[in-house]
Amino acid sequence: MNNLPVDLLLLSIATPLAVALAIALGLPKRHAIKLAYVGFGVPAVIACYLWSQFPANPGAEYAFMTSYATGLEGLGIKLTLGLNGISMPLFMMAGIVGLAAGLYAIQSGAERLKIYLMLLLVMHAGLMGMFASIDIFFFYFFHELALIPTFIMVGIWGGRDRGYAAMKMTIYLTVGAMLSLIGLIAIYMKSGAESFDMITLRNELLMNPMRDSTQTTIFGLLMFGFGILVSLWPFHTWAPLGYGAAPSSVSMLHAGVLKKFGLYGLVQIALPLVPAGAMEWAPMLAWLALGNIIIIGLITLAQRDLKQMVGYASVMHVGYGFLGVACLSVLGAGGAVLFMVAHGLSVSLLFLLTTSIHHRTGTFDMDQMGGLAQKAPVLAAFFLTAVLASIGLPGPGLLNFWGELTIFMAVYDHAQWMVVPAVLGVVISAIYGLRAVGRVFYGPATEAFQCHQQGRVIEDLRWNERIPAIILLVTLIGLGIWPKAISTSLNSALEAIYPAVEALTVHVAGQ
Amino acid sequence: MTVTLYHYLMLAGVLFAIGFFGVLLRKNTLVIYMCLELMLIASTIVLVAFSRYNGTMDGNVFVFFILTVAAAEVAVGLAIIVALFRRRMTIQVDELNALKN
Amino acid sequence: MAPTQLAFLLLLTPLASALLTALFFRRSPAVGRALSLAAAAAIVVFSSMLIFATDGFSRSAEWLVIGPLTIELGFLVDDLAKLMLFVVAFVGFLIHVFSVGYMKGDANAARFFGCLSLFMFSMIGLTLADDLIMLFIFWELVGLSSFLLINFYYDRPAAVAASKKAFIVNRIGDFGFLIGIILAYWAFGTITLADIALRLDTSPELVTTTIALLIFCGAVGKSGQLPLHVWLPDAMEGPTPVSALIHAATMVAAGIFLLCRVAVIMTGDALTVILWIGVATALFAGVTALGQRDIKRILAYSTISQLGFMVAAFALGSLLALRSGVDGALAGLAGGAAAAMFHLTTHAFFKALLFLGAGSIIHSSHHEQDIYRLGGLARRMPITFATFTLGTLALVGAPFLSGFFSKDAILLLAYQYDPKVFVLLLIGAFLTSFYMTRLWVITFLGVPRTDHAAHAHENGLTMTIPLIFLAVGAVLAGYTWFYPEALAVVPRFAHGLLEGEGHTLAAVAGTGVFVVGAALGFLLYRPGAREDFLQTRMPALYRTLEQRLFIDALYDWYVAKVQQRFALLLNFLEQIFLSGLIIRGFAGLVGLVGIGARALHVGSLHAYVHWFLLGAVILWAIAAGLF
Amino acid sequence: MFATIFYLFAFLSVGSALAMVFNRNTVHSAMFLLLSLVGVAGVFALLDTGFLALLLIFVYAGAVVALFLFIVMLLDMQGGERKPFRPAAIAAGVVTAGLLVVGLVSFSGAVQALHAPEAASVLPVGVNLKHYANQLFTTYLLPVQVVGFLLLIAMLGVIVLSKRFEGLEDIK
Amino acid sequence: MNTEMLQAAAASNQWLAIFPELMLGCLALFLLVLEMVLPKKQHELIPTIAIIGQGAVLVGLLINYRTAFIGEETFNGMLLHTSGGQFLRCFFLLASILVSILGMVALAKQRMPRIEFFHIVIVVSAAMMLLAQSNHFVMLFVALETITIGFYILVSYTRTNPLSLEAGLKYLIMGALSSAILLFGIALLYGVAGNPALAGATAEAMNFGALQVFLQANPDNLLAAIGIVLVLAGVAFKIGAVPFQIWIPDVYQGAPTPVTSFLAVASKAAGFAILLILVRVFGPYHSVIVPVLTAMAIATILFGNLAAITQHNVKRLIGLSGVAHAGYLLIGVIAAMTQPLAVGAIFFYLLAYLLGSFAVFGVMTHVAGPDDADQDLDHYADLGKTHPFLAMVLAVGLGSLAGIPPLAGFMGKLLIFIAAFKAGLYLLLVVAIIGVVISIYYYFGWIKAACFPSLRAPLTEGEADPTPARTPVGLAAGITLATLALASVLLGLYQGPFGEWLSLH
Repeated sequence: MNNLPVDLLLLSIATPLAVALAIALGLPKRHAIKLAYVGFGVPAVIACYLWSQFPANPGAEYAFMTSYATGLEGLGIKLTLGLNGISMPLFMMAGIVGLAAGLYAIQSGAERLKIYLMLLLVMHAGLMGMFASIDIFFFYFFHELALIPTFIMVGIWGGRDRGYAAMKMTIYLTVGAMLSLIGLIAIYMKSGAESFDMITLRNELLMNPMRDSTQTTIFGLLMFGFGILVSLWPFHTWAPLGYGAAPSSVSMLHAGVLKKFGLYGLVQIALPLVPAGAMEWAPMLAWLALGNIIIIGLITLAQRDLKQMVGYASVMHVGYGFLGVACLSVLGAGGAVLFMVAHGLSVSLLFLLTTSIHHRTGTFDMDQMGGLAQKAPVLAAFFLTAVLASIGLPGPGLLNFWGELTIFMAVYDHAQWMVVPAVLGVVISAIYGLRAVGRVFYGPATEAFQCHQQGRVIEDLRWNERIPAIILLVTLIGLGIWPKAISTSLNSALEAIYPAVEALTVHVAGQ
Repeated sequence: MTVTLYHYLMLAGVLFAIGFFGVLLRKNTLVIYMCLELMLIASTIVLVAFSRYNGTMDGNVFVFFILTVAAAEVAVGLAIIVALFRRRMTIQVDELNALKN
Repeated sequence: MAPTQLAFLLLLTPLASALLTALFFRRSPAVGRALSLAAAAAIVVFSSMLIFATDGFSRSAEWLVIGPLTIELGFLVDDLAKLMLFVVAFVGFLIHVFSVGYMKGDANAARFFGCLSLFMFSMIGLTLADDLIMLFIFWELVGLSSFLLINFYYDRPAAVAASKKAFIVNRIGDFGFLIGIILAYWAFGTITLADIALRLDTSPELVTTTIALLIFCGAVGKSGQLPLHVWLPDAMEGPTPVSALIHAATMVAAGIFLLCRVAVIMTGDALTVILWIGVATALFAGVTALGQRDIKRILAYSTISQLGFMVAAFALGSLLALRSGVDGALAGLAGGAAAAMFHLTTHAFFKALLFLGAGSIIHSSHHEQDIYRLGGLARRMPITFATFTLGTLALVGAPFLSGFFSKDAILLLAYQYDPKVFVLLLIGAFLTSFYMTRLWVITFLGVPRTDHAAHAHENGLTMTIPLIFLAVGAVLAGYTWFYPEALAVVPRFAHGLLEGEGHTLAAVAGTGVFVVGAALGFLLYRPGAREDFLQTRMPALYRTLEQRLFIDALYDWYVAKVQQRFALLLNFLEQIFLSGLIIRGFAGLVGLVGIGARALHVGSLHAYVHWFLLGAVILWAIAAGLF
Repeated sequence: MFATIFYLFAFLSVGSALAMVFNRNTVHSAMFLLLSLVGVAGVFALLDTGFLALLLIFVYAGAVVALFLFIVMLLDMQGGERKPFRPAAIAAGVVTAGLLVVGLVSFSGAVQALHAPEAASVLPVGVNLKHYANQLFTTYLLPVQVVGFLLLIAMLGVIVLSKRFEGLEDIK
Repeated sequence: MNTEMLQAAAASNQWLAIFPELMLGCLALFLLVLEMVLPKKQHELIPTIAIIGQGAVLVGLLINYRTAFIGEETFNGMLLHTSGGQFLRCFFLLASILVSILGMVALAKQRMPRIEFFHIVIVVSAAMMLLAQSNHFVMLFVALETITIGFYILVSYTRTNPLSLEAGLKYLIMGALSSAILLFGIALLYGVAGNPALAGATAEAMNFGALQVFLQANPDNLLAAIGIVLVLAGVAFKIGAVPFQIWIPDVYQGAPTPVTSFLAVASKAAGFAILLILVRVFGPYHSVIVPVLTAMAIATILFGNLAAITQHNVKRLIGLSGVAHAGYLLIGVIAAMTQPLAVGAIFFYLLAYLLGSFAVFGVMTHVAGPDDADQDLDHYADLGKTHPFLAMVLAVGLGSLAGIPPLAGFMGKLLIFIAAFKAGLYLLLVVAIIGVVISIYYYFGWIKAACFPSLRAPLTEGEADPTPARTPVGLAAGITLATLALASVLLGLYQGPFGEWLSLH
């Protein structure tokens, strides 16, 4: 499976970087845009191709593995790329969301578009690398690579409150990143493997697990570190603010893909490597996740600003991912991964459309909107679909539904009563989702909106906005209809690398 | 009453402390600078005393270097003080606090 | 063609129509209409093939496997499904035809027909599902299409609010449904209905009861049972064919279908709860209907009431079967399912007829829906009048029309189970007769009260032909010979029930309350009356009824005053405490310390030398072992 | 006898140092510094390093103190410090003095703990001038070279800081 | 002393071992000669010659990086050549080249003599190179004083600016004070170690190797401990560790920007060069120096970062941030006592710090107006729009200093953290992380000020623009800045040969 003519994984990271470099070196705008298509397109194509080539039953194996020395072999750091059943779906999702975000950015006509695209490409490279890295150091590294352009883009191209938002976001995320970095270093140190390689670590720790107290500390670090990055309640306040201020493509990539870093880290690294620590923290994690679902859910209800609302909604939904992780089972983790893919696609779609709405209404205040569906029925249809997807309605949100269902199943298996508040979130999200659709699109146009309309033509969703939306939607629905396309290899991988987790759970249940 | 190494060292210590105290007390930059010189000299006493009592030459040679360096330092330092005085017409340290916070 | 393929074809035809319309023909009503109609016709053809040309079958495929969770989705075509499919396909087709006339001239008709096709897709999927998850998926899709159709006139705030309400209230029901499915999976280890039936004894009774009730929650939402009925009257904001198809004939009946599907897991306790909810709904809706003036709302409450009858029928039949010692697995079809499904079928015909009749009236009287602004339509719209009258008679249980048989079966079951229930249901039947008479008298008799009503005239063929066909159904659907062999199982079973003990009494009592109700109606509501009898005589009561016993108000109060305020409070707390006090406060504290640290650079050399002294002293102290 | 001379020099240097610190007149301070250095030079002599004593006098008295005096004259500020000490400064001074005394006590203890050899038992190496030359031109050759450069840059520095340059008319 | 001994001593003066330093000395003298020989008009050439000359020395040094002298003592134990020393030599030389380039840009704004500046910079860097290899207190002191006196002059170099002179005076007094303290400590150590009454007493008490042997034999001598802490205090002044950091903002602000960069990078690195040597020598007294350094590191990280967050003058800001960097490096120094890996980590960190700092200082030089001491964050408004190149370099430089992947600074921090982790310094690690988080605020605040669209009200008529005019970027400076930024990125992505240091066992 590794007889590809070129190392496509590296290519998928290097292409956006190379394009970014070319733009930085002063390519004229016309060519820069053409090249940007390549920069966003190649990773997506590679992601889809690799996905099609991915073995159905990889078990714990990684496919497409390649390794490059970067000079720190002495520390056990090597740029090792590869995909397993857990990272493959996310890698593909990253490619597709990246393509959509890129296409949306190219057409956005942002001021100083070249620099914007350049930063976005760097971010995209980081995202691809994050999921393709087997080495946990590079896993972290690529995450940060993607994170930094976010800050600058929020600051330069952001909306209201961009300065404060960018600052708050960056400081929060740095705290999270630092905690998780220390957690990762701790794994490296305490495992005795003297390696950052996930495979080596896993093999080593399977034979000689760390002491329970060490595991507890490490998982705590990772949990809170990743938790901050993924806006776990109550460390979430940066997220709605940041997403509210960020330009659309950044929100798409950040909320859609980058944020999955933490959950992915918990599923891929934390649970298999420090299962005993996870045991200790799981109840706490579950409670906090419920905080996300219920408290943030209710707070979302109180939002007037559409983009803030979408931001809160995305924060609320990651609670499901955490809940899945907290179940400490193949089922929960699998559900979390399915959910991550679904959430990534649907939330980025929502952010995309939110911005398109803004272009037409000139405001994010839902009280000032109304009746947009008459002017822009296609936009309305897309937005409704996106909202329904994000609230997990089977149909457009079938994949979200599979994810949620799997997580609920796992939750019930883990702690029966918890399924009630968890499922309650579904109702809450339906309420705010439909309320938003109703306020923005339906009903008669408000006075403010009528004023805004005067003297300008409110056009429907243009094709260059439509195409990225369609890309996301088709992927989301396609995967929803046939979830086995990702779940088979996912399940195979989880079954293979989770024996320690499962054994522990069974052991405790048996007591 | 014999004079031992202890006495030399204490003399050095006392001079060093007086120098330090002077640096803290005085506001005239020139006097502060003199006090600093005194501190250097106190250090040389230690070196010379040890050199004498340990029977090694290094301390004495070191003093040679210290004196040279101190002379150079004084030259540069006084040049700075003079230049500063020309610009600001004062060398009182409490008036030389344009750089702060 | 293999049955599975046929089922697929049946399922995907309307989806294809919907997608094509959505993608390419949004702006061409004609094409959308044609596509949708063709799809509806194809559905009739394919479902006929499925019903008549194939035996029952079930086929499923693995859809998702994660760890211990295996989800298989598949088709189950049995007698129940066939009957439901028949109702959906035939009533659906007729309503499509009616819509062609009804939506004539509407610029957004393509959207309407697209959504209608989407609904057909969802409903067929629901009907054919062989497992709880697939049921749930299409269950939700049905809700979605209902949402889309209710807010078809999305520039009307009322329609928007109604659609939102419908969706959310349904979602609340589904909340229970979904938890029920999860519980069922862990209790039985499968979500496939057939397998659940085989593994009933793996789960303790209490758990099974819980599962049954939770799944019933879904039915409560979708079938408008108390206390989640509030959305259904509001849903009348949608175009009338939608009300007929979705909110009378098929979708709302899906709850009943669901109950019948999961009948095997019903336990005595669960059924008792279900029974009383059904009875209460039947009575409540009947009473409330008396206070309504909107023709569609009256029909909507009637629907709720009839759905209450069906739920009660299901519970009664199953309870009786349980009492007589029939095993749980068989209790479903043996008892309640037959009665409930029979009533569902007849109800589908006459209620669709009534709604289409109402639609016909509304269409011809410039969207006038208030019965006190209509009147005297009997002469102006003879076909509508005739068919509507037949429908009314069927609904109120006039002898020898379809409603008579199905309602009789329910009354008989009640009589056999518990006289109390029997009496209550009789009261329900009486109320039906009473309010339908009121509706009929005020709308059709007397003289027109407004210009709109005066200018009303009979509609075109596309609208009248479906009425006639449905009227035929409403008359005949009570007779077993009406049904082709493949569909006759359920009606025959229901007729079998009528042979039971006390059938004469039930029939007589049923007819009696119909007569009394109609007589009272004629007595109190005079043709041509401009004011409602209750409104003038008992304003307080009327107001209570008009306000639907204030249940909607209670919900509105909860949403606006409790839930939203709580949300605002949480938001406030987050902004003030979490973001403000804690985060900003902490940042501010750090900033203060920073300002303090910065302020230490006072610019004075002496101060700096003191730092050195301090440092030297501390270091010295450490060296001397003082620390 | 030896001790008496030692104490004489010691008190001379300490007393003059104190006088230097507490005298408000800058010129007097410079003179007291000189006096203190003389005391130290005497101590050096007692330690059998006459060469260094001489050097100290030459360099400090001849160059450093002279330079100080020259600058004081140049800047015309014999007036000393105009402002009286503020109470806070006095308090700080007392605390500082206290700390320094404590430090000295501690230092005294540490020195006493050191078992010092007797002066008589050790050959006084500092007496022989030749030793200095030997050391400086063999072992310490490199530092000597470096010091050479040090003096060079010091000289350049003084030039840069003091010389009048064309176009730099702003120096008064 | 007999002749053979003297001859042996003379023979040990292997001038070849310090060839680069000699060449620098010659270059410095050559510049003076040129100043006299060349006609006034061609004095413009001299800085270029200085830079090219230093570059040539650097190239030569890199070619002979693996010289045979490594591991050898030369000049009678004055110098000990180590591989670490080799790196630091290159480091200091690189720094002085960069300072010279910045000096070319900055001095063009001042009407000051320029040749002396380059002369002094070259001599100081040569002294630093010797310092990094010193193995004897006399050598250390002389080299250190050369550096210090050089800096006295450099800091007050723009004597037309009273702030520069004030900074010079402050640096002078504090520097002399610290020299005195250091010297007192050296004297005590010399005395104790040479005391024949003690076991392991040595005649070569100034020699580090001998001193270490002595300290090993007498691990709890109070006077030695006092000497050690006094020496550490003197070094702490150089690296700017709390509580000897207090002079930094004032002096950095007053000094001309190139000198500030020299102070911030090379002088600090010189301090660490000594510290790395000294902690090895003082190793036996780890019960004294570990608490001292730990307390210093904690206080330094917190103080530097906290004081910087509200700072608006960028020169003071970068000074305080440099204090924080000293704190992180101190962690590395402590770790280096048990983990050889940490030495490599410190070197890498220093290199990353150099690249990042000079990128930032380079931009500062271009943004600064004629008043060098007045460089406010507000002056950076809209830099991203008017000078995207400078803004990009600034962002990369600051990002690297903040420790943001994929920049070199991140790798430096990571390596230090790993080393600290290996050494079990968990408390310090926590403090370091807190520090990094705080530092994000001001580093990104700076980027924010430069890159984000500013909300300044437009100038009213007649109001002078408070932002000084920015110097256009010349070719040489542009290439230098681009190279620095690119190197920061590349070193973060690919460590390649530098990774070898980390396996120094």
